[in-house]
Amino acid sequence: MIGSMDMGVRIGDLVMPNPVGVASGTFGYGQEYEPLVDADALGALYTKAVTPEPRRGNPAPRLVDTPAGMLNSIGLANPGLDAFIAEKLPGLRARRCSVVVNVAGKTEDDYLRVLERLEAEDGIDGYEINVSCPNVAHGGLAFGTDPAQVERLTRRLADARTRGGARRPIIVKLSPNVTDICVVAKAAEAGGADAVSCINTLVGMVIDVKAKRTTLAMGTGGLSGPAIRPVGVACVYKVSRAVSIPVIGLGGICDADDALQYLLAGAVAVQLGTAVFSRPEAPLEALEGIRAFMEKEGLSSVADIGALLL
Amino acid sequence: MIGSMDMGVRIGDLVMPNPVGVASGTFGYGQEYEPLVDADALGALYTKAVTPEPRRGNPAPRLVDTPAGMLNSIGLANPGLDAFIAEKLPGLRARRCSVVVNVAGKTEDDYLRVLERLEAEDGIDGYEINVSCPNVAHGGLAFGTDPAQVERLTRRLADARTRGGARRPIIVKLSPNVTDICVVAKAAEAGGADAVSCINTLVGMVIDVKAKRTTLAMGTGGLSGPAIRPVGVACVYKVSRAVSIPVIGLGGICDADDALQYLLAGAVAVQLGTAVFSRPEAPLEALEGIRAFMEKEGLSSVADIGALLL
Amino acid sequence: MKRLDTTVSSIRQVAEGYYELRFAWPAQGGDEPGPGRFVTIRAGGRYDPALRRPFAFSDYRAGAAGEGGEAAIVFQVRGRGTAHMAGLRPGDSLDALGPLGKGFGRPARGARPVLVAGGIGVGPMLYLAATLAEDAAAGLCEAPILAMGFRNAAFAPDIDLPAGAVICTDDGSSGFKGTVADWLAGFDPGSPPAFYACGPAPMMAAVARLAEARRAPYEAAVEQWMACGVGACAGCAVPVKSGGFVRACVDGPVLDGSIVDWEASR
Amino acid sequence: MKRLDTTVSSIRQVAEGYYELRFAWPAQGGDEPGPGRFVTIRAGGRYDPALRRPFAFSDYRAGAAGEGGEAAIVFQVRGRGTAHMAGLRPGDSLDALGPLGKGFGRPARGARPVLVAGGIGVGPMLYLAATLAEDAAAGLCEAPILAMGFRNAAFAPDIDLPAGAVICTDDGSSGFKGTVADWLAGFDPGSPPAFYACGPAPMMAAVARLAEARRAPYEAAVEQWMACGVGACAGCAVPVKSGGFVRACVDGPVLDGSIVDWEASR
Ligand SMILES: Cc1cc2nc3c(=O)[nH]c(=O)nc-3n(C[C@H](O)[C@H](O)[C@H](O)COP(=O)(O)OP(=O)(O)OC[C@H]3O[C@@H](n4cnc5c(N)ncnc54)[C@H](O)[C@@H]3O)c2cc1C
Ligand SMILES: Cc1cc2nc3c(=O)[nH]c(=O)nc-3n(C[C@H](O)[C@H](O)[C@H](O)COP(=O)(O)OP(=O)(O)OC[C@H]3O[C@@H](n4cnc5c(N)ncnc54)[C@H](O)[C@@H]3O)c2cc1C
Ligand SMILES: Cc1cc2nc3c(=O)[nH]c(=O)nc-3n(C[C@H](O)[C@H](O)[C@H](O)COP(=O)(O)O)c2cc1C
Ligand SMILES: Cc1cc2nc3c(=O)[nH]c(=O)nc-3n(C[C@H](O)[C@H](O)[C@H](O)COP(=O)(O)O)c2cc1C
Ligand code: FES
Ligand code: FES
Repeated sequence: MIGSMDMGVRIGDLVMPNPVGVASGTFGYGQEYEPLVDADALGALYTKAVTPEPRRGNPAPRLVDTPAGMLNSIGLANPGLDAFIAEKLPGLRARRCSVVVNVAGKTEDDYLRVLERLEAEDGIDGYEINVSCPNVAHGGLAFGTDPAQVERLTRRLADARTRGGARRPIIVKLSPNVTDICVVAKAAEAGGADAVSCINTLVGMVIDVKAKRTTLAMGTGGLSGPAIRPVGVACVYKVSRAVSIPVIGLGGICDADDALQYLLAGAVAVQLGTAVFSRPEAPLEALEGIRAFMEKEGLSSVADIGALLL
Repeated sequence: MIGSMDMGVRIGDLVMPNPVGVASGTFGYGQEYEPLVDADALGALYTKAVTPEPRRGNPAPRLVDTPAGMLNSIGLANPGLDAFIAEKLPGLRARRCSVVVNVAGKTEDDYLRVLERLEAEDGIDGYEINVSCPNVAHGGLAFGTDPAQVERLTRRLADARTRGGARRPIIVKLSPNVTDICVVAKAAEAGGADAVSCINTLVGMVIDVKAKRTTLAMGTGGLSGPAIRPVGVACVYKVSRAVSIPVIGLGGICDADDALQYLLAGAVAVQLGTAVFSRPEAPLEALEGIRAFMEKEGLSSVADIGALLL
Repeated sequence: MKRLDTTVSSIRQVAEGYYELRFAWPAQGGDEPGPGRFVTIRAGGRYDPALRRPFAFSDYRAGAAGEGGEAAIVFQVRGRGTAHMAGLRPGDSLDALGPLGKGFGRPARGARPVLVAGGIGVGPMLYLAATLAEDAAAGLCEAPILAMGFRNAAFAPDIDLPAGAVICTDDGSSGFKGTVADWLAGFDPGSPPAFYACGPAPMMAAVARLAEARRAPYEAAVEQWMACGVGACAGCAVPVKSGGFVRACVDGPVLDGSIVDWEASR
Repeated sequence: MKRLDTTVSSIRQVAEGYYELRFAWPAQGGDEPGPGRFVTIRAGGRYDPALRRPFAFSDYRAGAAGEGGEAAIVFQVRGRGTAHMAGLRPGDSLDALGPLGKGFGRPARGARPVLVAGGIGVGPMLYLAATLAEDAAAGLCEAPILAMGFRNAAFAPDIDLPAGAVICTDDGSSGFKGTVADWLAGFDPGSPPAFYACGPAPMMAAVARLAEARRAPYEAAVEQWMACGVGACAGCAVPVKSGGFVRACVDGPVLDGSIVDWEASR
């Protein structure tokens, strides 16, 4: 049974070795968690967002713990495109797992600049387009809530791919902070996205009553962790029925059971974010659990899990 | 100090005795929690939704526990307008706290019918208009996401009030499942709402991996409890800066500190829902804590708390 | 009904994954536990789980005049709430709310109470068996029969069983080999039976069919997710054959087994 | 760096709201705890809190050849994570990840280490004091001075204090009456001082001013909310005077106190 089991997941022209990835912003660029996690055994590593220029990120504090979750307002802190290529990409290139670069920017042209430049570099397997970050004033979230803009940006990015051969998939990462996430998902599909991933964080705020101010220096931040899992599962269930491109599910996944909720809801792959902070071994344990589930159910392909839902 | 402290909260023509209420759907009609909770000591009791006709509610299971929260798909189960007046209102009439009837329906006319009929009855202090329930197919949520419809419904309800003297406030209960909650809040204000309350539940889903089906018979349900508190606080912060009518805050409040987060964010009053299930004494303890905070801060009125936020 | 910060008096494992938890429970006039009634426990941390966990009383002993009594539950470790409870130790504080719900009624004079228990239904049925044994001793009914079904011997509780207790195991590792329903099929109650059951849905439905066939009364203690436990939230809906729902927490958990729509229950 | 399901060896209250927790921590070549380094602990239930809690090592004793060692932390009960930890008992399992971060450096030969601790900074500074006392005994530096500030005597830990320890209390209920900064103002280190501090922000800023005035080196162990603890999330940003941020978890927690923007820190 195991022998004939196919853990691979197809996203456009890419086949990820297995369905379990680590979410953007929670795993850095893959070296930080050494030796705690064998990143090579993952299905995919989604990098922290890359923007054209270096970003310091938002003022501190940028984190606060919430019931079964956390808020962050990192603000896309990253070394910028040049330093990413010079310092981070060499390590990523050596990875056996798929490497998906999370792309962000202030303007459409920013996104284009990052993608165009990365097309010239080896060692990258796909792009996750972050149109859903709630933590930058002029950035992601505005994009992520306007279907017309999502469609146009997606089309420009899809068309800007210049490499010959297998094309690197464009994965549009959706925000749950919208009235109807399916409308935005369809816009991404119409623009030529190879897949969508959902969900990014929910907008939230914590007030420090003693200090009488918001705990985060920025006021609001993005809510992640187990607390939001039911929201993510509902989004994946709806989106996977609204579009015909693959859906990658995330939001609050802690273990195999949580991952299987997403796969049963219609996702073809998953990502773990906040859970990695708490239990770095969670992604690979979840992968083992999915494998065991498939074996028990007699499935030969991850893609068959969704059909089991009654 | 205590002597001169004013715990009262003005909502339109109504003055609630204090800022702490129990949320619609979690406290029934006030008798169920006897003798655990002295409901007379509350600021306000928001009833379970009342619809024109009796409703059995959704198929079972209707509840499931989630990380630091729960999903419900009760589906506005209630005895209907006639039975509400005959069986529940007499007990509510005797209450010392403000009694706010949560009004729901399938059509605008349904809401009108409930309000018009209740205008003829004594013992009611206000109406909370549930345009935000995620659990009814043709009902609330469609309303709550369309600003034009919210404005029109609010205006019709505000105009339908026929009683002489102090008018019963119309409190429009907002859904967080929208791209911009402020737009809907402003629509309610434009329609003549005396206040808005936020938030209702977030749409969520849990899948029972063993059974391979959604745990709730309805598939999706409404997420409530501590898990959603940061979302509620962010909504209240934004809405209270977008409208000039009072904002009543709820979502995951468990204790005085949580309630004060909402009051500092800009709410003039709060409601506790899911927390009452876990600790029935939570609302009155929160009230005590708010009182202690005001004393420490030397405040003489609840309405002054919001101004303390730095 | 009261909410108490009470104290664990003892906890011990009684079967694979099952524990008996005893705790102080002061007697209060007219509001005592009883077989089929339940208590809800805050089991975990400050925010999670957000809902109390319901458990049927498995025992109650009133204290001497004016003194506190002691109550017990038998629980199975299923998820994070019960996992937390399994870690409780004597002296630990316990946030308990109860007694809640409607318990079992008494059989007609001369009837033979036939009690059927499986899984987490063992606690309340042991309590009921003990109570009915007293009734029988007082001549109010025939001596009760208690049939308990388990997957295998490891799940049969290490608790003093009443006279007339029968253990059935799927694999025959203890007692009768087969399901409780199998055993009941070959059992002659002698007197007109009155059925009582608590356990997994298939077992509950099987007893319903049996009771119907014998035109015997059937009191069934149902299980359903609960939020308030006091009838306020309409969450614990149990579908009934007439259409619509009853609330497990206040209309039940003990219901007339013949009105419950066992097919629609899950 | 490793994540271990280790075991609590002892826990005891050492001051009002403060506990010392000792746990097994096997020695591992080149990756040992050290003063200023920290460990993160999963403190609570399955889902809540979602983040591990960071604590500085307060002690570490290597085991005999090939044997496991023992580490300790001193923690204050602040919220639900530490409240849970206060309920741990010997033998309980403990999910710990570490050692993390950059610890304290060693003073220049002939320098007088002046250690300043307050609140939750007591643990790491006691560890540092013990280490530097050994260095002093070996002639590598002057004997360290440890000044600890508390609101009152109840907060001063009941732990063996090293020679040269000074206790300052705001109300004079123990030792010097006044803040540590007050005491330091009147203190002559004899040799060129090297400052080390861990504690509340105002204390850290006061030591920064003192070190600047005396042109002395200042190693400051900072505190900031953390998510990953390993440099991956950029969450634990500490503002520096040059603009921008450093990460408390990998660039620190021990930082050059003169570069930290204490005003912008909160
Ligand atoms: C009236 C009543 C009496 C009960 N008596 C007993 C008893 O005597 N002994 C015993 O072992 N169990 C009893 N149960 C079941 C018990 O409440 C659940 O096993 C327990 O709540 C599981 O909690 P958990 O956190 O460990 O599991 P989770 O991981 O949260 O859930 C595991 C499963 O437990 C059930 N469950 C969880 N929470 C609830 C809830 N709030 N209400 C109802 N079901 C829930 C669900 O089926 C869920 O799928 C009773 C339930 C009810 C409604
Ligand atoms: C490098 C470092 C070393 C530390 N060493 C010690 C020590 O030796 N002894 C000690 O008592 N405390 C130490 N702390 C602080 C300790 O981590 C917090 O007190 C603890 O996390 C509080 O958890 P809680 O759940 O009880 O509190 P909560 O109720 O969650 O929060 C109370 C306060 O604790 C702080 N806090 C909570 N979680 C974190 C987190 N993940 N990261 C940083 N701060 C947090 C926040 O200021 C928060 O307002 C250290 C912190 C850091 C960053
Ligand atoms: C600290 C932190 C930083 C994040 N940074 C990014 C980012 O740069 N780009 C992005 O698309 N998502 C980012 N996210 C969102 C996560 O990738 C993920 O969508 C979200 O946290 C929900 O998943 P989780 O609940 O498993 O964490 C970040 C999340 C966290 C907690
Ligand atoms: C079981 C249940 C039933 C509810 N029924 C209603 C309802 O009838 N009308 C309504 O406006 N809100 C209803 N709500 C939403 C709550 O009033 C409240 O907005 C929400 O639960 C968030 O607050 P909380 O986190 O404090 O529970 C219900 C919530 C729960 C949990
Ligand atoms: S649990 Fe709320 S009505 Fe039964
Ligand atoms: S805590 Fe993640 S970078 Fe420091």
